[in-house]
Formats: sequence, C-alpha cells, structure tokens
Amino acid sequence: MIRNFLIGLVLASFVYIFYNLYVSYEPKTELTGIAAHYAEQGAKEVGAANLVTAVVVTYRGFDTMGEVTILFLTASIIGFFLKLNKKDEKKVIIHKGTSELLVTSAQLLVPIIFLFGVYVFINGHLTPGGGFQGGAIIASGIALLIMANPNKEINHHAILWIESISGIMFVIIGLLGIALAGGFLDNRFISLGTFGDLFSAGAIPLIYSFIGLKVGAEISNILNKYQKSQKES
Amino acid sequence: MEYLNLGKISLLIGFILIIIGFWGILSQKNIIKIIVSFTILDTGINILIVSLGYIKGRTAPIIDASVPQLADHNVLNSIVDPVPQALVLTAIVIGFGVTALLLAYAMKLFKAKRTLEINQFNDLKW
Amino acid sequence: MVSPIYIVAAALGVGFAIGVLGKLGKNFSGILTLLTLGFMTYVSSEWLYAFYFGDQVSTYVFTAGYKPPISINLLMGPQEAFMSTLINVIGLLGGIYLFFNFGRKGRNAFVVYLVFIMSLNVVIMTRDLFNLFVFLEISSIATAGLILIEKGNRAVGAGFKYIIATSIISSILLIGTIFAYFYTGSLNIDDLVKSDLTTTTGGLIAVFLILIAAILEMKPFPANGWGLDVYEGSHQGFSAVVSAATATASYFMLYKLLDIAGNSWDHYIAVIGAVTFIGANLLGVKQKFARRLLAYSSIGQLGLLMLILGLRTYLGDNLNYVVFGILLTNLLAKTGFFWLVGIVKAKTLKEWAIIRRKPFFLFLMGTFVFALIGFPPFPSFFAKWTFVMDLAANGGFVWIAVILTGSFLEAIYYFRWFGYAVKADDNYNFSFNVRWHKITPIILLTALLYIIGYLTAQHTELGRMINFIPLFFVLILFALDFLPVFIKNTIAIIGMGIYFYFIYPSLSDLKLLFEVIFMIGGILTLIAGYAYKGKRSGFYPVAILMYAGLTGLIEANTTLQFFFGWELMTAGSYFLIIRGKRSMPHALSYMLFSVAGAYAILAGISIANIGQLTTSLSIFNNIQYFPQWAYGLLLFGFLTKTASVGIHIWLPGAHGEAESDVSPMVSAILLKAGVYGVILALIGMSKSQYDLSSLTYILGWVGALTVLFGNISAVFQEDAKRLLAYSSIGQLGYIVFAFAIMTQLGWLTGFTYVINHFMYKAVLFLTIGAVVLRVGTHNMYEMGGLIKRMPLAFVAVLIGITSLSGVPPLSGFTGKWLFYNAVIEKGWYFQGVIVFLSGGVAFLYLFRLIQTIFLGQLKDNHRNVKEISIWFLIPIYTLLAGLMVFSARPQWVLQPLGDMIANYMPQNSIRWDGAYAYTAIGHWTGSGVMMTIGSVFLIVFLILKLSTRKAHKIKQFDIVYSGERPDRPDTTHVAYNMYAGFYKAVWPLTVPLAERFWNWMTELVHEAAGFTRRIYSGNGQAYMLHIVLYIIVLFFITIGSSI
Amino acid sequence: MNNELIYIILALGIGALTIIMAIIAILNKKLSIAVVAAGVVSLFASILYLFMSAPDVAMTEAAIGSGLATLIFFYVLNKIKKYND
Repeated sequence: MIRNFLIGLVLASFVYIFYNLYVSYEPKTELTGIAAHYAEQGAKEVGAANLVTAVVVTYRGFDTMGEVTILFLTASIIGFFLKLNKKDEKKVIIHKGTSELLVTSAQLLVPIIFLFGVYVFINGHLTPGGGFQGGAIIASGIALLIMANPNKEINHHAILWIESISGIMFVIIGLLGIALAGGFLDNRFISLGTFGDLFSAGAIPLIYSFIGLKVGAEISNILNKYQKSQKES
Repeated sequence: MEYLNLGKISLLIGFILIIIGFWGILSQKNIIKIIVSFTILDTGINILIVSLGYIKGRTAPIIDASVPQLADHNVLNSIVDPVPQALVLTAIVIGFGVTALLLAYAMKLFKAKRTLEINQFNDLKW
Repeated sequence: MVSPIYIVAAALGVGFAIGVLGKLGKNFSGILTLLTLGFMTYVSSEWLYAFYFGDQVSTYVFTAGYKPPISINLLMGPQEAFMSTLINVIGLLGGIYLFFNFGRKGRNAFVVYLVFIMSLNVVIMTRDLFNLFVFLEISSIATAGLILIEKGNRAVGAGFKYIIATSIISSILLIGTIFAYFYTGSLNIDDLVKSDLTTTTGGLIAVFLILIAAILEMKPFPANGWGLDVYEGSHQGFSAVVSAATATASYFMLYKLLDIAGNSWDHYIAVIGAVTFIGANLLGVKQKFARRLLAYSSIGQLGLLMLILGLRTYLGDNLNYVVFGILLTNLLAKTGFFWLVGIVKAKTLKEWAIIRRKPFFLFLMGTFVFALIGFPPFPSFFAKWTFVMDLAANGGFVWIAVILTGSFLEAIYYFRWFGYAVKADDNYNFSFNVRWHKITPIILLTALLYIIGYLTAQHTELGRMINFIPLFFVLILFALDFLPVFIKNTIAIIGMGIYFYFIYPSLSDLKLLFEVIFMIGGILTLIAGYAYKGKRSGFYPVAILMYAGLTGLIEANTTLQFFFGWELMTAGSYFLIIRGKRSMPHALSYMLFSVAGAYAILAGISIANIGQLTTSLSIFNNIQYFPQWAYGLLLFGFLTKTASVGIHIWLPGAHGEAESDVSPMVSAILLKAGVYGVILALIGMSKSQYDLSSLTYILGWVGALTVLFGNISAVFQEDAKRLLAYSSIGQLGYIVFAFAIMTQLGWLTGFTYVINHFMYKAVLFLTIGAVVLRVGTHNMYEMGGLIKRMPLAFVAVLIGITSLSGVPPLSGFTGKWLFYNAVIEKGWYFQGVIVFLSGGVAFLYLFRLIQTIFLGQLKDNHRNVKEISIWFLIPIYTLLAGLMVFSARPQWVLQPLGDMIANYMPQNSIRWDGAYAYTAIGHWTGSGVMMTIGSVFLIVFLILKLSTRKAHKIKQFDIVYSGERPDRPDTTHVAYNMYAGFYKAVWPLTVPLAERFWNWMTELVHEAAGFTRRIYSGNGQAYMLHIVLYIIVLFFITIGSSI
Repeated sequence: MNNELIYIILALGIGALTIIMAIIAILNKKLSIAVVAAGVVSLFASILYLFMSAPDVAMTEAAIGSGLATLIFFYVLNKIKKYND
C-alpha cells in the first residue's frame, strides 16, 4: 500500500519534471553549436556525405570505440557467465516443427542478407546505415541460420577471429591517425578522395567496415551463447 | 498548427514512454517484465534524443542530390541535427548490451531459485 | 611523454587480441593483461611524476584531430594524473591478487577486467559529457560482469541489483546530457561550464539530472543498497577494486560535473555527503559480518569525499591536499582490508580471532585500522587536521562536528573488530592459507601507506627528522621482535636513556618535569620487564610507541606536533592495555574515550587556530575567538585521559586488567599526559584577556567530584589492582581540582600531587603487580599474611600508602598542607570539604592493602611463595628513595616550581626560607615534620614493643569454627567484602551512573542503527524505488521551487 | 508543408499505438506477449525516427532494438519454459 503510494508519488513527480521540460522546450529552427560546424564543414573536413557517419566515425569516433567495447564486453561476460559444462556442451537440442520452408529459405536468404549487410556498412559514409546497422543485419542472418537449425555449430573460431582482428584493426587505424594525421581516429591519413565516391572520406569506409564486422561478430557471438545455453540443464 | 510540431509530439511520446518504463520497473515483480520495462524506458529516451535534434521541414543529414550543392552553405539550412542521431546510435547499442546482460542474469537467477519474483532475491540485506 | 590515449589503445588492443591470442592459454592472457596494466600504470605515473617533479603543464589530448567541442578531448592534468595513477596501481595489484580467480573463469575475465580499468581512466580524463556516459556504462557493465567471479547465488543477486540500479542512473544522466546539448549546442564539459545553462528552466533541470546521476554514482545514503550488495556480494578481491578505483572515478566525475552548476550545488553536496558519512558509519556499528561492515565503511568513505567536495570553498587551495590524504589513505587501507578479508575468510567479526595465528596479518590489519581512523603517521591524519583547521578558520563548526561524529562512529566498529582480532577467543577449527600472489599486493599497499605518510609529513612542520626518530626506534624494535626479552628490554632502556640524555639540555621548567616523569619513569618501569621470560612478543614496539608519543608531546612546539604526539601516545597505550588478560572491552572503551577526547582536542585547537599567524603551541595563550569553547573542548579532551568523573569508566578495567608492569606505565606515567595538557590549557587561560573563571570553577567541581567518586568506589573493590585504579581516578581528581584553583598555591599543590602520584602510584602498582605475579590472583581476600613471605614488598606498600594518604611524615602531607592553604586562600570551602572528606575515605581502602594482603593468616597455597622479583624491587626502591628525598627536602623541587608558577600566577602567596615554607596561614617544613613524626613514631613503637612482650603469635590453625568448615572459606573471611557495612550508608554514591549513561548511549546508537538498516531489505526493486525517490526529493529540495 | 501535416497525423497515430503497446507490455500477464509488445514499441519508434529524418537511427532501432533484442528475450523465455517443464 505504502509502496504503491510511493510509486504513484514518484511517477507524478516525474510527470511534473517532464512537464516542465516539455513546456520550456522550443523546437529548434536552425542548427547551432557543433551541429552548425558539422553541417558547414563536415563534408569538407571529413569527406563523408552521411554526416551522421562523419560524426559517429570521426568526430565522435572515440565514443564509437567505447560502444563497440560495450558489445565486446557483453559478449565476453556472457561468454563466461553462460559457459556450459562439458556434458551439456555435447547435448543435442531436439527441435520440432522447423519447417522445410524455413530451412530452405534460410539457406537461400542468408548469403543475400550477408551481402546486404556488407553493402550497408561499406556505403555507410554515403547512404543511411553503416557499421552498426550492417553488423546487425549480418547478425540477423546468423540468427536465421541458428533458428533454422538449432544444432548448427556456427564456426566459433571464425567469429572469434573476425571479432579480434577487426577490433585490433580499429585500434590500429586509430593509432595511424595519431601517427599520420591529426589525432586518434583521424580519418585523413588516407586521401579524402572525391566527395560522394565509394572510396572516399579517407579511412571512414575502412573503419566502418571493421566496425561492421566486429559488431556483426559480437552480436552473433552473443546469440550463439544464448543458443547454446538452451542446452544447459 | 504551430502547436502540432512533429518534434513536440515525439518529445511527448518519449516522455510518456519513459514514465511508462519507470512505472513498469517500479511496479512489476517479474524480472523479465522489469527488463521489458527497461527496454521501453530506453526506447523512450531514444525518441527523446532524436526529437530534440529534429528541425521542422528538413531532410536527413545526408548530403546527396536532394541537398543543394556541397559548396553552397545551404546544407546548414536544409538538414536536421546529426549529433543526436549519432548519440542515439550509441545509446541503442549500449541498451542492447545491457539488455543482453540483464537477460543472462535473469536466466541465472531463475536457475538459482526457480522463480522470477524479484522479492525472492534478498539474500544480501541489512 | 607517452600520450594518455595509449592507455586506451593498449587496453583495447590487447583486450581484442586476447580473443584469439588467448588460445595460447589462460596464463598467457593473464600475464598479457598484467603487462598491459603495468604499461597503463607507467603512462599515468610518468605524467604524475612530470607534474610534481617537473614543470609539466596540463595537456589536452584531441581525438580525430579536431579541437573541442568539435571532437572529444581528454585532459591530463595533475589531478587526472594522480587519480588515474591510483586507479592503475590498484588495478595492477588487483590483477595480481585475482590472477587465479580470473583464470578459472577463462580469458574473457581478464579482458573484462582490463577494459574495466581502462574505462575508469577515461572517466577520469574525458572532457566530453556523452563520452563520460559511454565509459561510465562500460565500467558498470564490466563491474556487473566481474561480480560473477565469485561463485554462488549471492553474487548473481548482487550483480543484478547493481546493473538495474546503474541502468536507472545512467538513463537519468543520458536525459540530462541530451537536454544540456539541446540548450548549449555542445557536449564539451568546459563549454557547459562556461555556458549559462542554469538560466533556463530546461537547462536547470538538465543540470539537475546530470548532477543527481553523478551523486547517485557516489552511492549516497540511503539510496545505496545496491552499492552495499556489490561490496558484500562480489569477490573481496574485486570489491576492493570497486571500493578504491570506482570510487575514485566517481568522485572525480562529480568533481568535474559540479562546475557546471557553479558553486550553487556545493551546499547540497556537503549535506548529502554528511548524511551518507554518518548514516553509513552508524549502520556499520550494528554490523556483525566482516564483508558487510567493509561495505558500510566504503560507503562512508564516499560520503566523506562528497562532504569534502561540497566544502571546497572552505578549503580553498587545500582541497587537493585534503582529498589527496583522505582518498589515498582510504584507498590503500580499504583495498588492503578487503583483500585481507578475502584471505582470512572469517565471516563474523568475532571469528577474526583466527587472524592472530599469523601475527604478521594482525600487524597488517592494525595498520589498516589505524590508517582508516586517521592516526599518525598516515596521510589521513594530516588531511583530517588540515580539513578541520580550514573549516574552523572559515566558521564551519557544524561541519567539524559532523566529520568528527562520523569518524567516531567509524572508530567504534573498527576498534571493536580489531579488539576481537587481538583478544577474542580463538576456538575455531578453520584456518586460512596464504598464497604469495594474494599477500604481495597487500604488503605493497601497507608499505605505500607508511612511505606516503612519511612523505606527507615532510610537507608539514613535522618535516624535521626529530619527530620521527622515536618512530624509527619503534620500527627497529618491531624488526627485532624475535629476540628474547632480556635483549630487547636492554635495547629499549638504553635507547630511552640515550634519548633522554640528548634531549635533557634543551628542556626546562614544566617540560623538564614532565619529561623526567615520562622518560625516567619509563625506564624504571621497563626495568621490571626483566622479570618476564620468553619473547614477550609485540610488547616493546608498542611500549616505545607510547613513550615516543609522550616525549613528542613534550617536545612539540606547534599544535600539529602536539596532536601528533598525542595520537601516537594513544595508539601505543591502547596496544599496551589490550595486552592484558581480560582487557578486550576495556581497551575498546579506553580507545573510544581517547578518540573522542582527541577529537575534542582537535576541535579545540582548530578554534584556537582561528585568526592566528602562527601554528605554535603558544596560540593556546592567545585564543581570540570563542575562548570558552576552545578551552572547554581542550579541557574536555585532556580530561578523558585523566579519567575525570563521568568519562572515567574506561580506567578501572584498563588499568586493573593490564599486565603487572604495564599498570604503572599507564597509571603513574600515562595519566600525566592528560595533566600536562590540562596545565597547558590552564596556562593559556591564565594569560587570556577573557574572563574564564566560570570554566575553572566547573573544572574545580569536576575535580572535587572525581575525588569523592574515585575514593568511594575504591573502597568497595575486592580486586587489588582495580582498587588502585579507582584510587588513581581519585588522585587525578585532586590534581585537576588543585590546578583549577588557579592560584600559585593551588598550582604548587597540583605539581606536588603530580610528582607524588607518579612515585607512589608507580610503587604501589609495581608492588601489587609483582605480588599478583607471585600469587596468581587479583583478589585481595584470596591473599593474606604475605608479610612473612614478602617483607620488602610490605615495606614498599606501607611507605606507598602512607604517602598516598597524606599523613605525616611523607610527601603526601606536603601536598595536603599546601592543598588546604590553597583552598582556604581561594575560598572554595564547599568543594574543599568534599575533597577533605574523601581524603578520609582513602584511609579505608589503603588500609585494606596492608591489612588484607600482608597481615592476617597466610593462605595454604601461598605457603611457598617467594619475595617479589628483584627486577620489580629495583625500580620500586629507587622510587621509594625519590619519595623519601621529596618528603625530606620538598623545597628542592617545590621552590623552583614555585618560581616557575610565578610566571603564570603572579601572586606571591608562598615564601621559602630554607626548608621553611610560609603562607598567609602558617608555615611548615618537610624535614622538620619528618623528624618530629619520626621521633613520635619511634616512641610509640618502643612503648608498644615493651608493653606487648607477653603477646603470642596466632598460628595458622588457631581458628576454631563452631561447626563445619564452610564451602567457600575465602568468602567468610573478614577481609571479604570488608566494608559491607559502609556500603549501606554510601551506596547511592556508588551507583554507576556514568556506566548506565554510556550503556544507554550505546544502546541508543544500536537501536537507531537497527531501525535504520531495515530499509536495506535486499529487494532490488525497493532499491530502485529508493533511487527514484531520492531523485524526486532532491529535485524538490534543490530546484523544485525555482521552476 | 503538406508532407509535414501527413507526418504529424501519422505520428500522432503511431504515438498512440506505441503507448498502448507499451502499456500492454507492462500489464499483460503473459511474458511472451509483453516481449512482443516491447518489440512492437521499438518498431513503431523506428518509424517515428524515419519521420524525423533519421534513417540511420531507424535502421539501427529496427534491426537491434526490435529484432535482435526480442530474439534474445525469446531465448530466455524458452529456457525458462524448459526449466519449468
């Protein structure tokens, strides 16, 4: 009873706080501060058509590195948290009702999904999408594979290698930015190229590809762990 | 018309989702429900962030054919704020990481006591 | 200089690489992790070195090659370098400590740990708000993962609560961040600080949300159940890292963000910190389990840090110094403590008795306890000192009270715990094993504590080596602890002798008198130590520690040196007292009264310090503000050591249960430290321009009542040593009363009592202690007839009590004569009568010492006891010789003393003419009295001798019982409960009101803690409710009214 | 200008649906329905992002928030069901 009262009190107070935020909110009519700088100079400085990508990969690349790290951490933690013992590891999941249709369509669709994912992150600097979206798409492909056949052993080593190498490359590219350009994660150590081309915007396509691979591998890793945990007794 | 701004509407939706999220977090006993409430809270915050970057009548912050010439400073006047969008990308991924971890915890907690009632897990107290 | 970005790059690069390199084995991953942590430590410490020993200036690190706010930047300044070095050092040591725990979880655990430490570094360095959020999330997630290296469901529960709580907090932070961006167009913290964010309603709320998130990360009471559970539930190796490294990062985050609100939040932060500090420590008092206790203590420490931060305007430039001292000490000591808990594995505090099976561990624990409570020579001592001084200088008296109250609560549970470790019954059948990788980090931390303490002291007026020479001597004795008593005793005596020889020429007057009491008295009582066999492990370092403190008091020229000596003396005497047989509770109460007293002194000094240009001790003579308070606090502090009535309850047990040669040390010698302090304060008051007579009037009453109470209580004791202990209370009452008279005669009386009490109490305690060693009991009724077996002891006691009782011809009479002169001169008749009547009471208990112990029938089991040890007889008879000289030629001492007192008390009411002293009331001569009484005694003795030639000795079995032999013949003896008859008359005076009062206080604290801690129900959802309620309440308190 | 109006009307509708879904997610006793409802909230949110000229965010939210997260929820629900059996 007291608890419900307190919850009600809390929620009412939140409503009050948010109401104040809401009424004091005046919709923006023009870009200010750093956003104005990005809009004016972003294309020139970074060379990416997609300014969100410019911000994510370069201007706030350090955040993105942290973000990738979070996924990596989660995968690692789940790795030792949901670790199976040897006996459970060998178990086979009895699955019923996976339709032939799903299996076949998975086999057909997965390569296309993978390709689409790669496309999304390679074009991240030009069109909507990028490493995270591409990575998520790849991971969805993996998810489809697993769903079609729960006992399918995803090549664990491959995921691990992709995750590791792309992570290291991300850091190395960042360091190259210090060595060859203005600072950590500076994309300008590769020529910015022609604005709007696939191979332009300096190292952005490279970085975003590694991010894409890494995110894809990490999410797949997490899914794989969850899938395996189904065997735990 | 002035009142019906897309940014304002989204902001409102964001706030409402946040409050619903808090409501769920504080009132639901089931751990899975609490985690669901967290995802709603996260979604609310994300909507909030994006709507704060929205500027009426402008396009996505991608410079292509729809945006006039690059050299032209009109970019400044034709796109929405890219920064909140970049932040939301990060926030979504973080939210996913946290949710995955919370669910792993939920599984282990259930395995430990065969219940998902949060008030059963009070071994540590006082 | 290696750019700090490499801290991040190295950690992440190695972390990602371990994913595949880890195939080479767990240990490989582990060693790689440690090497990386080592590299990170190297980078940050290189910066730290450059900042403090070079002329390095703060450096920004730009990412992406753009200046902020366009891109994210990091800042490496002196503070950042210090904080991140701390984090990395703890991280590295923690990595070593947890090496195999991680190893069991596989290589991923190493990676998570590495990333965890890295993220804290970024939280320290980043200047971008959203980046801060991201790396804070990383550290939270990593923490939630690392909690799981502990097995069992408790860890899982704790981790879940932790992650849901931190998720809420970071949601709040995120909402605040985005609105801050919306209103300023920047995410750079420096920009936000410069902006006028708080002028708009939305901006104000944004700042509120950001700050409340930062505050909640500091685990404020009571919205911190989740934090407690993490400390308790996770592996103690990891709790240590959370308690140290995460706390540092959270503190620094708050420190950074606080500037966004300008100074307007300081006050709230201070209050939140105060509530947390006191709340957490209060609940700690009720705690029985070691892990939970440390959890409360860690929270308390966070509260203290917030308190300091909130009071930064009081501290000005000293903020960093205070934070440095408090943070560093707490960090090192708490980390060490957590790791110790991880090794010892005893659950309840009582089970910690097993730790003394390995004395080195006890030493480590002792170091941590004393460091945490802020004893010298640890950095926290100096930090606390500066903190309190600065607060007082700026009028923050309430805050001083808050800090000292919280610290006192902390002292209660730490010393209780330490007492259990030293003294509780150890009958547990479990033990603990030590592995090198677990103990090495702890030893390193301990060494760091001492080294940094020493280095910190070099920045104060304690920089002179002289203050540390005695401490080095203590260390040497620690190192030599394996030697037998004989050698160590000789070293100790020679050391003190040499020290006294060198220090002697520089002293005069008051200082010389007390130095003689402390040093010569010390040497004499140490001689008795030769009577002990074996190693007497740990005795000499602590005894010398006490003497080091005592001599430090004498040599102190500044207030800090004085307090330094005071605390060392307290620590040493605590260890001496707790060595006694059943002394655990008494040592605790001694320590708690001492700590409270020390805090009163600290507060008193801080008030005295206001508006002074010098830190010299002479400021006592010239207190300019609130003199009543300053002197009152100082006097109260000193009176805790002299055991005045009301705050005396520690003394009987502490002195009664102490070892035979320790009792005289803590009674005859140690109590004089309190007297020395009282005298210093009174000298100051005599010179003060203010009228402080009401204070001395109260002091006089305190002294008088102490005399009455001490003497009456002594009468009803069966335990010989307790009898002497109560007698000490009474005697110290005389001294306080005499000094409170504040006239030349009064002070002369006081000094006479000081010298007398030193000698006869040393004689009595040494003799009775030696007798106890021989007969094996403290109870007087179990003794009797010992005059035959121990004639020399009998003579010593006889002379001792004669002197004590104040009857002619010995020096006690000198004191009495002066006393009545002084009282009459002053006109304090009523108090004088009380003291006079109490003097009569003293005869009753003194009589028992002779009658019950030495006269009457010898007990069966004492038929073969020998005379007391020669090693006791030597100091006893040396002191007796001194007593005789003082009795026969009191003018040798009193005349120079009188001249000295004339410096403070200008009235010349006593005049010396050779051996004759003249006052307004009459005259007297020591040697004359002695001769007269001597002749009278001789005559009476001869008459009796001649007239009782027919008397025959009553043999042992010349007693006829009318019936059967009673069950307990001892208790039917006349000596048992000898003054039962008087008891009926005076019992109201013996009701232990003080004990009842303090028990009641203790009960109150426990009840309060027991009631409050119910909020920690263990339910994660309730904890989340606490968090949001906390937010709401703070919202309405802080900005609710202004929007 | 017309576009804006259509978006606003759509946004109002989607917003209402989102909120209803969120309430269902909290109140429905059945866990699987709650999880699906949360996924739908996320999906509607990504449509809102599209309206607000944030295609990058919309893609991410759809793929991660409503897709993969829901999937993991179902893994856990499934596991719990197995424990219960």
